[in-house]
Amino acid sequence: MPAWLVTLGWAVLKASLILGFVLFNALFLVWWERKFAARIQSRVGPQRTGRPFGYLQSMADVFKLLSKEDVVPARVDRWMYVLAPIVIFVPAVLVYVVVPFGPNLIVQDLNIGILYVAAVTSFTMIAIVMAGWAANNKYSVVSAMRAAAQLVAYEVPLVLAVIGPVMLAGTLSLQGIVRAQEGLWYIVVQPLGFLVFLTAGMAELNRAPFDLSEAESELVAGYNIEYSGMRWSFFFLAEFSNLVAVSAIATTLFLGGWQAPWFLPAAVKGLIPPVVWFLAKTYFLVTVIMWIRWTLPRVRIDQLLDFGWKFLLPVSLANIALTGLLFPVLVRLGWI
Amino acid sequence: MTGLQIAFLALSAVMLFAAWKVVTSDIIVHAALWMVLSFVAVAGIFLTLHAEFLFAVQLLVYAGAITALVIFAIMLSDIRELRGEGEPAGAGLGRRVRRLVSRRLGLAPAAVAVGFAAVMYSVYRATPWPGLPPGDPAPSTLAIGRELFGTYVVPFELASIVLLVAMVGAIVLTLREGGREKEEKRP
Amino acid sequence: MVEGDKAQPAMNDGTRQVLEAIRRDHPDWQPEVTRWGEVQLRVGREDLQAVARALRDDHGFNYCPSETVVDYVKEGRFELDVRLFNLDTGAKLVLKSDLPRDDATCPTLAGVWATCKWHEREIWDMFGVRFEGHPDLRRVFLSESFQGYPLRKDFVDARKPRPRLVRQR
Amino acid sequence: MGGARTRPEPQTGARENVIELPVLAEGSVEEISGRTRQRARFRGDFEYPGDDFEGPNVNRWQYLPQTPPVEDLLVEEVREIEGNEREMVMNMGPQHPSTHGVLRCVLGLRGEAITRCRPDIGYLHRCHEKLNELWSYQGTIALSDRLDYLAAMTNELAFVLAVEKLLEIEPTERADYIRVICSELQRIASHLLFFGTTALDLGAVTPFLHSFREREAVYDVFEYISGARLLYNYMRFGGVRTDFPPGTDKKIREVLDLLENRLPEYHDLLSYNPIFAVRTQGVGVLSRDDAIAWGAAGPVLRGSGVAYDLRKADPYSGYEKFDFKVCVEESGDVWARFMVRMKEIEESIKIIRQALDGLPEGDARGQVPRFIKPPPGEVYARVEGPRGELGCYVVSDGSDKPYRCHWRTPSFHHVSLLEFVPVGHLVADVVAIIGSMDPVFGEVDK
Repeated sequence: MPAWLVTLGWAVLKASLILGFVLFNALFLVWWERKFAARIQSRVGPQRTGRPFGYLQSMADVFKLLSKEDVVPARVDRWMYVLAPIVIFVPAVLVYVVVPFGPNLIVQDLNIGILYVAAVTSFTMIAIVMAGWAANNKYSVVSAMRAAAQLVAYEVPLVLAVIGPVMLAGTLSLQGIVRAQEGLWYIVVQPLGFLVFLTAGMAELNRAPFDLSEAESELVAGYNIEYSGMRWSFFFLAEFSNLVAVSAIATTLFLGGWQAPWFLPAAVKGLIPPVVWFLAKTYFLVTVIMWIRWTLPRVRIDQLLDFGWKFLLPVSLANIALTGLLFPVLVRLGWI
Repeated sequence: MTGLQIAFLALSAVMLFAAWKVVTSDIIVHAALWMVLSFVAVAGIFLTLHAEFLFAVQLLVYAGAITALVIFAIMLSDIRELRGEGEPAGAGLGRRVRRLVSRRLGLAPAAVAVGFAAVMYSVYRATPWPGLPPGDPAPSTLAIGRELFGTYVVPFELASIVLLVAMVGAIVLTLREGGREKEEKRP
Repeated sequence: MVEGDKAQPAMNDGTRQVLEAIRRDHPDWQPEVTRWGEVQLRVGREDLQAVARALRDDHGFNYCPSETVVDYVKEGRFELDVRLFNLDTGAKLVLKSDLPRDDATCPTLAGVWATCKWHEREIWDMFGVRFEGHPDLRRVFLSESFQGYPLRKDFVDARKPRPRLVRQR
Repeated sequence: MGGARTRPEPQTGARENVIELPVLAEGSVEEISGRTRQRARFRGDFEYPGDDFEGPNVNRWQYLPQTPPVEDLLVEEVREIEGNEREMVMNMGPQHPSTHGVLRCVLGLRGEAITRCRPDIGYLHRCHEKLNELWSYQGTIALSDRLDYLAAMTNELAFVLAVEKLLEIEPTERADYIRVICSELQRIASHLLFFGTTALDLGAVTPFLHSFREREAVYDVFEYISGARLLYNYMRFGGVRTDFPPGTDKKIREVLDLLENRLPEYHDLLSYNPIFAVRTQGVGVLSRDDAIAWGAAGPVLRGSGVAYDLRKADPYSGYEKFDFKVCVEESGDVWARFMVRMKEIEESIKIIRQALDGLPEGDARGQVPRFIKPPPGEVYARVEGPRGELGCYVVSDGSDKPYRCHWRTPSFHHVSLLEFVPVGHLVADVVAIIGSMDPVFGEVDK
């Protein structure tokens, strides 16, 4: 077998694994979010389809979406309308290329890993603007502009918050950052960075309280207002995929990735495989983000931008300065 | 012809086509999105040259941030221009031809483009390009960091200061008298 | 609140004082007291704005809860009915004015109480009383293409009844 | 121009009940009739009853000759203002999740800032006052439920009080107490809904569902008392339809205890949340003078610092016997209106407890003639509904139907406030402002 065929085969296998993960993930998270939100709101949530816990509800939704008529409204910008769901979905999947699920469970450990993540996720904004503009609807245009302003405002603190772990680990590779946290998770020395990252990440995800671009009470549904059926579900899929991606990156950078907690004895560490640690931490963060979403009201767009530019940005810069000052101390203490 | 060469040619073709569409699109938002495609193709070329850092930065800065700014500029500008009013009437090929020979939309930009190409070509001819040894290049991120904060730290910092001054100036210029009325009322 | 003794209608202090003040200051206004203790002031429509302004400025009737019209079709008149209230003393007053049906116009009170702007839009919509000087006299509930004024007693809906849902072969 | 345009005879001859298009007055009707015809053809085999419907806004832009020109804002896409600046015109509603029913707000936008706002109502117009003239007095009680369907008890009470004045009858003392209890329970239910929808408008879904949970408990009580959950038809002239069934006292007290436990939770969850505070404080400020001049009432007026409550200012049904506060906030913003309502829930609980403690024995039904024929006369009765002063003006001509019945509905005037309150705010604030006015379109559109 020629070498290129082997490479291609591996690539296809890995790609389908990622895609499978993303799809299964979305199915699970839809169910989980509905049940979780229901419990918060003193309801029971879905329970009919797949008794007694409604675990087949997402499957039913998928079939419903698949069987829906594909409606393209009359006066949309057709090409952009059709392309936008794909453009939003592709980066959502591509992020997973560099996510280290385990010591060997990674598609490609790029040496610019974290930079790659930032670069790929910035495409989400373009997709949202495409969708909002193509729909030929005033609400969706307003929503798209909100999304663009929001992503520009929060991309900066997000990337700056990442710099802390990168400085401590001395590498951009995600696998390298995880390995560097063997002795101590970075959340201990980077609490500020973690909070900034999570906040900015929630804003990037358009999750409440930062879900300005899909504020259903103001903009009805936001940029995806004219979409329905499978096209709409691509936005949904991308949203949940990004949710897990942000949580996974946060886990990687601050919670030690697939590493077991450093304070556990080695015998205990060996019991649970790394990938379980990784997924447990990731879904814990996902649940925290959901919890916040179902608790807080939504901020207003000017407050959102003020918060991003006037609070998160200085804080993340301060965090970098602090990390630089603390770096020699930490080295001397032997913590890193 | 190696795979890398094929990739380079394909990406170049995409980039040139996208650039062509940027200048010929009827709808300015389409032009902006074609520009994104062109940026992405450039990033791909960086990747074929093993410049991963530049690849990521190209995507992050150009395809992400610059595009957002361009889209903001479009949205803030006059809606009648967005609809293509004030351009040669008609449709299809005739309109395109008329546009190419019009002074404002065709000839002047073409002259500028030719002039720019000539300058670039002469620069290209005049520069003594260092020959890089083939093989796997050193990790580019590290090298760029060393160069930026070592050899060229003074120009780098100067550039930062100039940019900072420009930013402050822009904010001062756009700041309206007294800010928004509503904000003053806020407790 | 209805007093058994009709000769002594329930009336709060504020209303009593206003009644005295009106009788003292404006002998020509002739307020009446109804059996529910309401003070009614009937004025000609040409005096309406002046009286309203005097009531607001001199007697403190700053609040206008209701303004409406009754169609007395047999007598050929509309009766404008404006309810007034003084938020500080609790005084109540009713301002009445007769408008002939064949010339259904009336000076607007929107300049006196801003809330009359929408009251009068409603009256225009339902009764077709045109308020002179109203800043924005549009129909408020019905479509601009609707013909007629439905709360007039002689209103007949000229539209055809809707056909039934019929399946055709 | 003009003239009757009738529909051409169909070619196939298959449709004999094709309707003629409505004939408008002078002016171009061609466009609309053409479209109607197309739609009819598209629908194929069916003739729908709506095909000739000239409802609101089918052709807003065609004016009758006697109508003054409507502001262009209602139809334009983009309009020029002061030189080079332009504003975008955005239709908010009538189908919009946050307009509380069928309000259409035409917003002029510069970016996201509101330059003008025109509320456009009438989408739920049901000829309420016309129906009042056609129905008997007893029937009108049931009809008045439909006015403000979230406060049916107080609607009925206003009408019943008015007719009692006309008939010169007094309700029994027990009936008065029952009416007070029902009105206050209704106020609690309505304010709970307000709490939920305000939270929902500001993007918080959870408080909405929590408040609905408690609202259901209140509605259970209503169901127990009157047999209905939303539209009760419970008040009668001279009393109420039926006395409290046994065990009502305990049920109501349970609900009140529950509410007193849960209200602090509401405040923890929403009222004192910093995001909620920045979203509401200083937003949609309605000055004291504007509130009075524009006829605002109830919590909206009290939120602007006017201590005006009909239960104190012009007591009815024996409210003077109870000890409660008039809740007032000075700042006049969304926050103030919100807090007034939240405090009123607590005051209502106090009133109900007092009323339950002092509930006198006796008959809850009054002695009234079988056929209600009030003597000629006119009367204006008003009650303090959850949304403010609800007035009912009844003119009797001695027959068994009202000659004229006018409803002074508070929401109507609160909607009129939207002409100027949102200007200068952002789109997101409009939602909060509409929510803080708490309009119910049953009573706005009548």
